[in-house]
Amino acid sequence: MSQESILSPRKGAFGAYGGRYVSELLVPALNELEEARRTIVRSSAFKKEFRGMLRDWAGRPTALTYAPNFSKLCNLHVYLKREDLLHGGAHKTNNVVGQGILAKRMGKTRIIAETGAGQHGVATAMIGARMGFETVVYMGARDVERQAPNVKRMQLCGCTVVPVTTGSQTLKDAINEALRDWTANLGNTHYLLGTVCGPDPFPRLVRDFHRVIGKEARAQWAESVGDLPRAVVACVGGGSNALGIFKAFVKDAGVDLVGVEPGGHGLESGAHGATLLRGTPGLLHGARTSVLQDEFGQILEPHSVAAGLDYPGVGPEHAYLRDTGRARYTSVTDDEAIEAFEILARTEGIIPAFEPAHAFAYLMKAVALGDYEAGAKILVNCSGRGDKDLDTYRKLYGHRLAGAGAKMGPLS
Amino acid sequence: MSQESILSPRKGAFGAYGGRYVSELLVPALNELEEARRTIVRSSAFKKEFRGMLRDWAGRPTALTYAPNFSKLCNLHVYLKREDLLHGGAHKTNNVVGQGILAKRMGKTRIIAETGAGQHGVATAMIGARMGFETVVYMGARDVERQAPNVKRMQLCGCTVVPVTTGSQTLKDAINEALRDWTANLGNTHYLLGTVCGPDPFPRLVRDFHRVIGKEARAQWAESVGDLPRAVVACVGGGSNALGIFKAFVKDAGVDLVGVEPGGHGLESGAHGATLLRGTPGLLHGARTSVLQDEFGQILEPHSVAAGLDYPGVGPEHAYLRDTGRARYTSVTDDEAIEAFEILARTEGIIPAFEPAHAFAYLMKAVALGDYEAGAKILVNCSGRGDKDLDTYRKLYGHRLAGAGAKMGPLS
Amino acid sequence: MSRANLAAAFAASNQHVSPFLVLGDPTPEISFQLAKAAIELGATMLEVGIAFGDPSADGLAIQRANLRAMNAKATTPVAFSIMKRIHAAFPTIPMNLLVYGNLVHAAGFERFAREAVESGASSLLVPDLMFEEGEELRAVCKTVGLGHAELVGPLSEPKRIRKLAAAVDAYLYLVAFQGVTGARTGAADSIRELVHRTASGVEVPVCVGFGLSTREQIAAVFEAGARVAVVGSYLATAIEAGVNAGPLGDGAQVLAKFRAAFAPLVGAVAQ
Amino acid sequence: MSRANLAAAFAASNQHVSPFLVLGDPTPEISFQLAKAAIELGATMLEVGIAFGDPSADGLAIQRANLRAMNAKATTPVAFSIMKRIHAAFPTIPMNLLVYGNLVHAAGFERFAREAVESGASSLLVPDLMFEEGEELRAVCKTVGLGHAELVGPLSEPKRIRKLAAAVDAYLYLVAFQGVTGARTGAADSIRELVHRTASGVEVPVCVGFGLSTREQIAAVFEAGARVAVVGSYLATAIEAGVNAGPLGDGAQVLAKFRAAFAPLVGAVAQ
Ligand SMILES: Cc1ncc(COP(=O)(O)O)c(C=O)c1O
Ligand SMILES: Cc1ncc(COP(=O)(O)O)c(C=O)c1O
Repeated sequence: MSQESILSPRKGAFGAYGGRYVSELLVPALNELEEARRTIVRSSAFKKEFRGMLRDWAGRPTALTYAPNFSKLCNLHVYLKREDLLHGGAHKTNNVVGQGILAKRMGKTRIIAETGAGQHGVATAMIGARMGFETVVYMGARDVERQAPNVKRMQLCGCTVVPVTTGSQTLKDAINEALRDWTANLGNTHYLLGTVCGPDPFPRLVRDFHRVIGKEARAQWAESVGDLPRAVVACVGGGSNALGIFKAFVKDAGVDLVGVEPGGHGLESGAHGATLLRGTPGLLHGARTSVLQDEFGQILEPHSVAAGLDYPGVGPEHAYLRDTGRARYTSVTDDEAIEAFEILARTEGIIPAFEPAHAFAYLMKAVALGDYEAGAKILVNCSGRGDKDLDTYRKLYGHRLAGAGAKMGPLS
Repeated sequence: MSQESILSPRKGAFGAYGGRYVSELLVPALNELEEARRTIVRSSAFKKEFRGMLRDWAGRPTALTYAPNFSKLCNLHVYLKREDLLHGGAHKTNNVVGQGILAKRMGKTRIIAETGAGQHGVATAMIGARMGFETVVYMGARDVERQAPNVKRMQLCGCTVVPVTTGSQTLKDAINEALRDWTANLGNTHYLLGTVCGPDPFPRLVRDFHRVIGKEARAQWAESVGDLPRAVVACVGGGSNALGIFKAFVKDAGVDLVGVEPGGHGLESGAHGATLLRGTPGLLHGARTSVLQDEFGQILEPHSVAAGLDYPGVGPEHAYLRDTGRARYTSVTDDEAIEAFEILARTEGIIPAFEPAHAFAYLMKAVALGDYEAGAKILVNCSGRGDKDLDTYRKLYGHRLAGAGAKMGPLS
Repeated sequence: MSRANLAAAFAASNQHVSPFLVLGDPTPEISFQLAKAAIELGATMLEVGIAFGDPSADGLAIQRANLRAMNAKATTPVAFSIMKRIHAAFPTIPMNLLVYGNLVHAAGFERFAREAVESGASSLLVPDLMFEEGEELRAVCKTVGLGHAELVGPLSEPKRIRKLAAAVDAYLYLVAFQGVTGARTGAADSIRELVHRTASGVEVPVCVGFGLSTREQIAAVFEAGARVAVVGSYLATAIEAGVNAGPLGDGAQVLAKFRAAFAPLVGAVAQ
Repeated sequence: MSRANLAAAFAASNQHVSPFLVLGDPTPEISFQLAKAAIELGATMLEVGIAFGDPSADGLAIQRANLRAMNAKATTPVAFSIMKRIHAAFPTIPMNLLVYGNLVHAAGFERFAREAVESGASSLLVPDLMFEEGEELRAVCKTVGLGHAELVGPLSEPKRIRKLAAAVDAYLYLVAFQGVTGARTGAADSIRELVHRTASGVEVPVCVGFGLSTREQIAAVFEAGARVAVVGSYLATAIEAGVNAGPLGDGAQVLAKFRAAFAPLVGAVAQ
């Protein structure tokens, strides 16, 4: 088979991608949300509350940090947009603030969400606590294991974490469960989707709440660096942190937009999450997008050491940016990402999450690949901090902590 | 015995406290440091580098967050200075940036530090990585256990963590070890002390690097709240986060300055760290200050659920502020702090470290104690985030996570 | 063309109890036996599904049925071959095919629809292809002579129900509960209300499913004007009980549990 | 007054090997026996310390000695009582007391100094009370007739050494290595250099300690002009070996290890 149909979405399309491929039962909820997006989100009252809460609660603006030592290793000038400093520890907070305010203004009393790395779950739990929602987060049982600290953080915020034991027990299954919950409870419940995936209007809604990343970075760059960056680089799981920083530069033809996908054990191994590089068009979680699937359309189990990138789909707008050539996508392996994770910590005193470590790993080989002239100035989205990944790191790579705990006592 | 001598320090005195009670062998190092403080730290080049790095690497300014739900519970208006959003996760970073730049300019190639909660160790390891120092952190073996995530973070930054197995195996013993190391290696080594304790000039040096907290908060308060706060509240371990926020308000007579000490299992139990409330003047780690000691002058083992407050001494300037009446000190128990920790997370979506949870716990009873009129506006220093404490929380209080992991699945 | 079977069935009777079976659950062979058993017990219509790993419009009982079939390697071609076997054995029984969009999309709409027809399908319902995005598929169905069904739910507005009804040529599938599939007890009154409201406004036959598990519920939906009552999760649970009862063997246990569950429900049809 | 013992000792000989003993290590009784043994082996001076839990100017061997004494409940009063016993048994042997500042501070300077004198102390050295902060204590020592010593190190400048020397009336204690106490081997040459440089610039007797463990080192420091060689960590390690060798009993093992370690060192004194 595999001669997929030429299907082009009518609603919320990004070229041939996006749309609303959902059950009729969700249509009322999506219509309500789209209406809210057009009226509430565009209102100045909403914008004011959104901006205020991003500043006062979430801690925006986040810094733009030059990384002198890492730059030397890369033979580039690398500037980090520090979403790792955002409240909650990742860019995800931008989106939950936006959707939280929106849900409140829509009169919802309950929010639900899916989570992979747990970052979106933590962000949702936090906004749920702050805004007084009943909050339920669906999380693949395997992710519950490998992101234990985030589970505790969610629970502390009063959120119910539901381990999903079906399928591959990771993010895609958590989304399936969340969709089921939403279908059954759409009256009082808002589905606070965590990335630029899902049926229209989610990809646009989430993207727009993350635009602040790129907007800020662009202004900070102008102030402290000058001309435009040669490239803007971000890791791509669902694609929200990437779109959030890309959008401000889409119209600047001279600025490369580069998304780094999780190469897992290598693209040839099949154990990866490189949806844009190796996926084919398909319908997943309500959108037509690039999907990792077999010849019959069964969704494949992806693999990445970064739970937040371990997803067989991707935001439809990325598929569109890929096809039009405006953005370029590449991948690095688990091992490359972990090495970059270590190197950034050791050279800059910044411990990134495994997810953005993929972006850093790409930069370490970008000049050798001939992608940029030496000394080019690069903006990279450091989408989150690595605290959540320390347990996993210790389990999988702990032996690499040279001299760890080695007694280097005083003379005696 | 216990009729302690009336000793008044000559150098670096805060009234009858402070000074330099160290071995002659450390005198050259302290003189060198004091000289550097007077020349380097006061230079505009230093100030510029310090400000720049605080902004670009550490993420200043940190937000000022109004906590509407927690305020209601306290019958107050509570505003949080969000040092938990600072790079590294606590206010400690301000100090290591300052001392890191200073050490570099002094020509040192190696930095050493003590750590209790691990926050200062992490901050030191981070600045060590960023600035290319060889870095060694001494940490009580018991603290190595109870703050495991921070140990991993330090090691990832290339720092050698030395577990100290002598004495009570906590912070005071780590300081003893660090002093030994410094004595032996003062040529190339800077001792990056982590709080406003130790021999002169450390208490002033560290305090001045943390002044930015209060300065920022005061300006933010003026902008978004208006008049001055009724009180400024902070937890007190060594006392750096408290002094950092107090100093900007010391001259405002109408502003109460309140330090909250760790009451542990209760002041009467003896198992606490309430140095200012229950200590007597003594010489510890190079300063004359309020110390938990027995009648013979042996240092007592303190207790607090918050590793960062588990210290039998306190910055000498606090003893002075206490005696002069300009600041007031109070305490809350472990249990009260943990409850406040939970409540802040559940009501505001902010998980504080156990240390500032003490300040929040005090606010929960402050109106009932008659300390403030209902509705008073309070500024509190949220000195760090709680991620480092999640393991301890789960072990000691995990059963309190109501409904944690409870399956609340979809209908089926 | 098999599509004619559907028209003939509706002409022959106003009340059809239709089991929903995931093709290949728990094995292709037993799956065929289950269809056979259902028809022998009195089913005058079948709803069959092709296993999909991410059936987000279904509940957990059906999800597990999907998984059993996938574990038995019931790919799309295998599913079609089972359908062919059923069709060969019972050439007049309408088979209504329910498939998630991505399986149809991966095969290519036209190719999929042709194979469905060749396998004996009377109609096609894609639960995650809402009406607005279904134009291409509807056109293809028309071309190849496959009946086409749409889903409506308790929250669908009357205007929308009429619009969707006007577009179908097989039936309108009414989801009895706002929520995913899953057997429920009670609530016969509210179902009756809902079915009546929906069926009375449209010309096309209304099929009711999602959550039916008792004879009373089925009688109620017929009474309210539905022409097909689909029983899914309840039977999936019976099959599961059979699977869990011991070694699969020739499926005797599975068939026994299935028969015991299904037989009383067929009796709901007014004789 | 015991202070006179010190003057008499310096008048009697230019070379004194002095053990450093933490009072009460490993028990008050054995601690007394160790002092006795040292004197019987030829020690003409003793340096004694009161156990402190946070001896940050000492290395780990001495820290463990402090801990052993604390575990044996050797509080300040107990320490004084041990000194009294030694003084009663050896009334002419000078005892130089080394105490961390907080113990003196907690007792009150004057009271502490009087008790020290009453217990037979010849002099007092507080390692963590640097010169500039020591005025009160020096005054008290003068008042009660207790000798007073100061510490200098390898990095102390000549001017500062002269200043401190001018202030002491007991001796100047030179730390042989920049670092905390701890037995070291070798480096006799650099010690010789350092001692010579220090001793030649001052009038007061120079006592050298921190890290001496061999007869050669001791001979070298005498040769370079030191008048007292203090052996601390090396003996603490010997005591520890005795403690670890088996049940403490009457301390025979401890005394044996101590004697074996100390005897050869006393021989370093030119006869
Ligand atoms: C830190 C971090 N970065 C990136 C991602 C990937 O998501 P997205 O591609 O939507 O930014 C996640 C997801 O959890 C994350 O936690
Ligand atoms: C978050 C936090 N707050 C407070 C403290 C206590 O230190 P200080 O009293 O010097 O602010 C610590 C020490 O580790 C800490 O980590």
